Amino acid sequence: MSGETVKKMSKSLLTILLLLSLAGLAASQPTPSEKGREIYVSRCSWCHGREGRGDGPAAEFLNPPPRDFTLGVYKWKSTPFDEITPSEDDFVRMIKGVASHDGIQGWAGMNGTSMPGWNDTLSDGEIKALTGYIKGFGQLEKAEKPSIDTSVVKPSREGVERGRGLYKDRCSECHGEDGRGNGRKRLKDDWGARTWPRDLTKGWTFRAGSSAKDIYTRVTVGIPGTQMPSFADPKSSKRLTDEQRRDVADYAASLNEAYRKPGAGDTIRAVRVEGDLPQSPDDAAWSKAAYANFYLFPQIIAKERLYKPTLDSVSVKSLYNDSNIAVLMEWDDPTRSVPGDEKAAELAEGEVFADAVAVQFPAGKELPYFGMGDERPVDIWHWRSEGGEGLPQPIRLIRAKGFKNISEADTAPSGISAKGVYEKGRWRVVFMGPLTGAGKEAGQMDNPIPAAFAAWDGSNGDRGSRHVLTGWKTITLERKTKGGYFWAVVIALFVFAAELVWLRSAGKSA
Amino acid sequence: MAFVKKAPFISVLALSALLVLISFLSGPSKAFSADTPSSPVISSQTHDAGVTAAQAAYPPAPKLKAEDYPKVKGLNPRLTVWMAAQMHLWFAAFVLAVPIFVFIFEAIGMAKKDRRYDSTAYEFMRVSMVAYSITAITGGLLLLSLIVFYPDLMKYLASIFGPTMILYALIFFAETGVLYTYYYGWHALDRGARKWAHLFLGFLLNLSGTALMFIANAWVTFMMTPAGVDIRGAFDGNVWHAVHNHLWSPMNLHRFIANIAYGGSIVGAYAAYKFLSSNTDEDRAHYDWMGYAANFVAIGALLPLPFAGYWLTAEIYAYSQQMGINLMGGVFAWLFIVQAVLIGALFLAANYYLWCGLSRSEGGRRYTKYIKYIAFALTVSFLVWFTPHTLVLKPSEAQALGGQYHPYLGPLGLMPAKNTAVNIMLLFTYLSFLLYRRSNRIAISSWAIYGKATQAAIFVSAIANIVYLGVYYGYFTNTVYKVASSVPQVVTTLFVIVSCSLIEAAIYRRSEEAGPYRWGRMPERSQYALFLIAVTFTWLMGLMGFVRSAIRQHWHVYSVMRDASPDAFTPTIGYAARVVSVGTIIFMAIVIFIFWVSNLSGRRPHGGGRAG
Amino acid sequence: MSNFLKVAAFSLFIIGVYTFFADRLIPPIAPQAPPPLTEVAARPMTADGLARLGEEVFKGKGACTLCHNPVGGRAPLLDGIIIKANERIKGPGYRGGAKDAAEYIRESMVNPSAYVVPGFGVAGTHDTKSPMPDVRGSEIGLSEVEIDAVIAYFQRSAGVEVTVGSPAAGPEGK
Amino acid sequence: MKIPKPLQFIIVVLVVYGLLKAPGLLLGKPIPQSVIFMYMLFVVIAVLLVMTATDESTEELFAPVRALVEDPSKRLIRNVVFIILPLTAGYIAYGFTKTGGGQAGLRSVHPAPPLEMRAYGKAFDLSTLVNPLRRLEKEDPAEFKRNVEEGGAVYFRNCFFCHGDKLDGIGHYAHALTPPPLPFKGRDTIAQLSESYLFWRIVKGGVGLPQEAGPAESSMPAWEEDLREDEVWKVITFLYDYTGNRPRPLGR
Repeated sequence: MSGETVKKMSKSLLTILLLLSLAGLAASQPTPSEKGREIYVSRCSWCHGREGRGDGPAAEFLNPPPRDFTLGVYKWKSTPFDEITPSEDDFVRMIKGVASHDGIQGWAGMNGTSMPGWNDTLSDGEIKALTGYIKGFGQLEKAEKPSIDTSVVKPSREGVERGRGLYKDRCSECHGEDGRGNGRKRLKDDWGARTWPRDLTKGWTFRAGSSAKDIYTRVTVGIPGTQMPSFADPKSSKRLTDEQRRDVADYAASLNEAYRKPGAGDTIRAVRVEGDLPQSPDDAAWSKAAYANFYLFPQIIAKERLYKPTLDSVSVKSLYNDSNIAVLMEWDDPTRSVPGDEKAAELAEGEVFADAVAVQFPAGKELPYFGMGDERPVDIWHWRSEGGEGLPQPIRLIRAKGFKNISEADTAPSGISAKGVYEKGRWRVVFMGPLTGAGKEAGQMDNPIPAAFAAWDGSNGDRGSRHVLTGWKTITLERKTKGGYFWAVVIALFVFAAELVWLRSAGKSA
Repeated sequence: MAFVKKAPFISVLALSALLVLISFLSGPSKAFSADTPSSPVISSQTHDAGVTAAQAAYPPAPKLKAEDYPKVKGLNPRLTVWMAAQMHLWFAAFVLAVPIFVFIFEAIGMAKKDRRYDSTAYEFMRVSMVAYSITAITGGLLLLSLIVFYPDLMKYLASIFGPTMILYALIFFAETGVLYTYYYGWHALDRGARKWAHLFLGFLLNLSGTALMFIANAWVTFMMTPAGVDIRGAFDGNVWHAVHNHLWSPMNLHRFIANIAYGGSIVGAYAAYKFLSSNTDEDRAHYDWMGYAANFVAIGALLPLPFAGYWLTAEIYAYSQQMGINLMGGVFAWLFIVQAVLIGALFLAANYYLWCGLSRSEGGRRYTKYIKYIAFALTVSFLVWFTPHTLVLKPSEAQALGGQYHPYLGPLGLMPAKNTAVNIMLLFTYLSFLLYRRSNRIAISSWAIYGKATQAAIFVSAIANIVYLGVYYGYFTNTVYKVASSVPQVVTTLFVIVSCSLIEAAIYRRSEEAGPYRWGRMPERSQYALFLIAVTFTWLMGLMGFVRSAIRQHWHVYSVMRDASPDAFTPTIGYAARVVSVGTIIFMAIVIFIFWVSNLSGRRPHGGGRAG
Repeated sequence: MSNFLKVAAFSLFIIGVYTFFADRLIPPIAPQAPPPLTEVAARPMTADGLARLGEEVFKGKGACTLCHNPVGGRAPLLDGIIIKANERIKGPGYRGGAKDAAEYIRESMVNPSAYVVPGFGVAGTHDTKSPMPDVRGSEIGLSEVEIDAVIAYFQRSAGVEVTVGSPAAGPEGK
Repeated sequence: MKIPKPLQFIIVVLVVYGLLKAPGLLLGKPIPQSVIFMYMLFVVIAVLLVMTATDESTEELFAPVRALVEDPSKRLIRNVVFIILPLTAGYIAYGFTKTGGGQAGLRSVHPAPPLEMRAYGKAFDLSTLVNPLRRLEKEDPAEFKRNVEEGGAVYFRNCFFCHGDKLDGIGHYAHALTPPPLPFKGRDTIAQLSESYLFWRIVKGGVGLPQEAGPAESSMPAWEEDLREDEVWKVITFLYDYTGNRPRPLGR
């Protein structure tokens, strides 16, 4: 054998060995579907269930419910209405979470749902494997049709104007006249769960983005499995042309009231007014104060808990004068709940209770527990809507030492009052009462004033401890400007006098 | 003037009379004869194997109700007793400490034949004479307030400690006699063998003073760690058992050392004030030297204090886990952050005083450039030392951190970091002192350079070792809380101090003067460091007195006699701080008064003061 | 005088800083209020009631489970104590004065050092001194009734007759 | 070139301040304002002490201040400074009175646990309490795994609304809560705690916190009302298992 041949043989032997060892390595590595299953079981199954039926341990407490993968129907996709499978990018976007659009503060997942963004936990490879595994539940293949093209969407003022009429015609039945989700219809999805039309003024709550492009996608694709149709479907009587869909998306995007989006702050600045405080939410005096917006969370601390809230935020303003404080609370509620009212019963989940709202103050110097106090009592100003139009609306003063120890006081001597107005899916309620607080000794309501808020949506079965609330926030009384200048002048003069003394002593020693 | 001379005598009489009165009034058999039948639970015991004949003679501690506490309109019982006790303790600490170093100074003066020491000693003594009478007055006030507001407690304590109270009164008389002879005989017993007799009187004075403190300590420590009584508080008849309780010895030691440090700081403040108001160079030199010496005593006594404190704490733990945890980990954990700040301030002030002292000698200029490095090390250590374990966060900060642990500050809050910091602070304070000692001399030994290199090597390796121990044991061993590093760290520090001092002595055995210490050439601002030390010491004593007393919680005598008064609750640290501050201000005002009065009673005889 | 004022202002400033620090810069912690004075339990009418009270005392007021638990190893376990007690008082190492299990338990509660289970004594005392406090002491403060109740609880758990107390004698104490 | 003392002073103080602020600005892990305040106070004092240790440097440090009032040629600057100073003081005072302070409450997030806790009709000594399921980890891994899974179910039916799907403290209601729910993920969270500490926090909830930790604001329920003892232990086991953390061993 020549040296050449030996070299060749050993080379090929080496190659074979290398290949063999690689194959061995590959065999010990989990296959993509095994890897996907592993991730699915440890991360996803808690909500979506071991078998992908959307029946994990957490499922019964969630609204919207976790997706049932076995049907292969996905709500948030970008492929056309006649293509059931979402694109690969859609899956990545659903799993990773969408950080690019305006969303709930600090939440990287799907807004308004409990689906978090897995961006920081799963690698792209893992997400790919997981996607494959999840698609397997519904026997989905790769999407045949490409995602719709959104590059044609160019928001313009004219588009908004053109979209206005189309919106009224096509959308307002469900989404309400002003887009606050106060439709005239009761909606359900294909799995039988109650669905509420999106409140279009709260762009940050949109599941898959609130830009005109996102809305255009939604209008074009629809939301499969729900009563939100595709307006591109030629068979539909509501069909819109591509241009019309762009216009209506422009209009819907313009409804967003970004100034109502809750941020990280927890202070309400109460503005001082001379003379009487406004009794009505429509009073022009309210324009002096700025909104402070807070997220509301459902009461899941103690029984009876509320797991499926319909209210998610409240906007608050406050004014005060020498003796009284007025607090304006505004929140969107898709239904005006009047017990016994037929229309309300039609829209409600179960029995209709009255919508209600409350503001809570500590009744002493020390801060009590925010959930209706502890051994240190709280005073709750509670307003309920059941009076109906034109009738005096009931206001209650509740003194609570914990939720089991509640007494109700007469409101007349306490001097508190409230007035509420419901209009196009939005409640506006003005509370007014003495600055010293009801039933308190004078001066106990120090600056800043801790306050907590709660609201009930009667059509959602909210009643008693089933409601949404905030923790302690603070109302800061903006001081009279006169007083502010007084101390500023005193201190400035004091410093100036010190300077003069210094100057004199320096002159002596020099 | 007559008042100044008679006041001690009058107050001593009053105090002794009170003591004797209550110890007789509350003889065991008499005082409780009426109470005995009213404790049915105890008397119905039939199964108790431990009941002895002695116990039958002594009734258990009374079980009190809120109604058993007399009320005096306009006076808060606890606050009144607290204030009186605090005042008494401050003055007592002062008058116990001053004779100790008066004695030491007199002895040094005799040995060195340096009249400067003797005249300083005499001046201290004069200050302490007026303080002595105030001590007796505040003692009387304390006793009175206790009898008025807590009669049952006092009866109970007297039933056990009656004999020691009589002894206390007797020694008190004896001490007063010795004090008068010692002070007024100073100039008469000034020469030769007479001076020895005078020195012996000084010894007797200290002996009786310390004995008094030990006796009073027994009463206090009994309330914390009762001994010689059974679980119901019935006395076993042996006074020694009650006196020699768990905390007695460590408390004696701790208070003894602390008194010296405290006395030093007060005299330092006195000297500082006199320095500031001196008109002549001679006076200035004298008081500068006095301030330096007093500060030296104060800081010297401060250094071993933590070890005495450790012993005290260990005994508290040994007696009751609950009390120990309460002290270190519970409500009072934050109090030790305050303590850390105060002790840090003491260290900074002491160092600053030494740095300023470099300007006394021309040779000191060589070392001023090192000040910033020492200060840097001290400050970093100090910041580590008071980094709280439990961080106080604003909501937005908590949101940003997203967790309860701070990634960078968390490790600094643990014990190993603090131990490391303290040892480094000690080492650098020692370094400041070393530099100061060197400032007026130049070593001329041929091997001095090697000696200094050795010192530097010891220093650097010691710091490396301390940091390594702290970091390794603190963060790389499994048990986060383990304080295994503290002992080798302290040993390292002590080794550095001892070895470097020895080398230093050897190096400077042959040296020439770089420039003499010019006493009095000290900037005025340095004197404020002495004031800060005195004020801080006073405040710190008040605060630590509060915590010592407060860990008993709702007990008069821990686990034996319950405090059923409305004041049984433990106040907050903030409240205690305010009380201590008011007390400090009152105390300072009285001290100023004392200095003023003692100045009236005679000008300082000029015995020395020349630089030497 | 100006020196005096300067020094006084300086001292007051220092005190002020310390006060501000202690009062404002550290969190205001209100220490726990003293526990309420406990009333002496009334003697239950029946043996069952006594045993129930005993269980409450054992797990609650008596704080027995702080040490008598399976994890700390600080004190012997008390399951089957009636049987163990009967063996111990007949054992050669027993120095106490109890004649039966009930007396043994009482002795262990009021005079724990009378007999120390080997291995559970205070370190260095060769099992002659028990770390357990007398349960009548103020820290725990059990009354006679409560001690009886604990014994009754053990007896009831072991299924033997409750021999302590005289339930028929009616309520005792205040 | 030698930097003048007053400038040195300002530079040193600013540099230290910058260093203390850096973790917050650059890494998003701020050093708490309360700590910075204390640190800066002592740093300023220490720098002052160093710079006044000798007469020369004291002189140099205060020279500009002295010159300002004594040097006639600096009259213009002096007048400007003397006008600006009172105005600044006045402005700060105005700012304080305008908002009325409004300082958010300080809160310590890692309070010391009590010695003993009463729940489920029993007393628990927190210094000796161990997770009864922990021994199964070695003795019966399959049984342990089953318990962990049950703990997971407890978590996802009760806790995850606030503490999050990923155990990162970001549940879908977390954004509405102040203080925010605590995370379990990461090496600096529950790995620093013993299981008895978690048991205390879960069983007693927000209202069981000591005063310094703000029990009035925490929305953590006291779970002794709704969860059984074994469920609490199971969920604790799950928390460690899911995050890959180990509990800190007991002991001081």
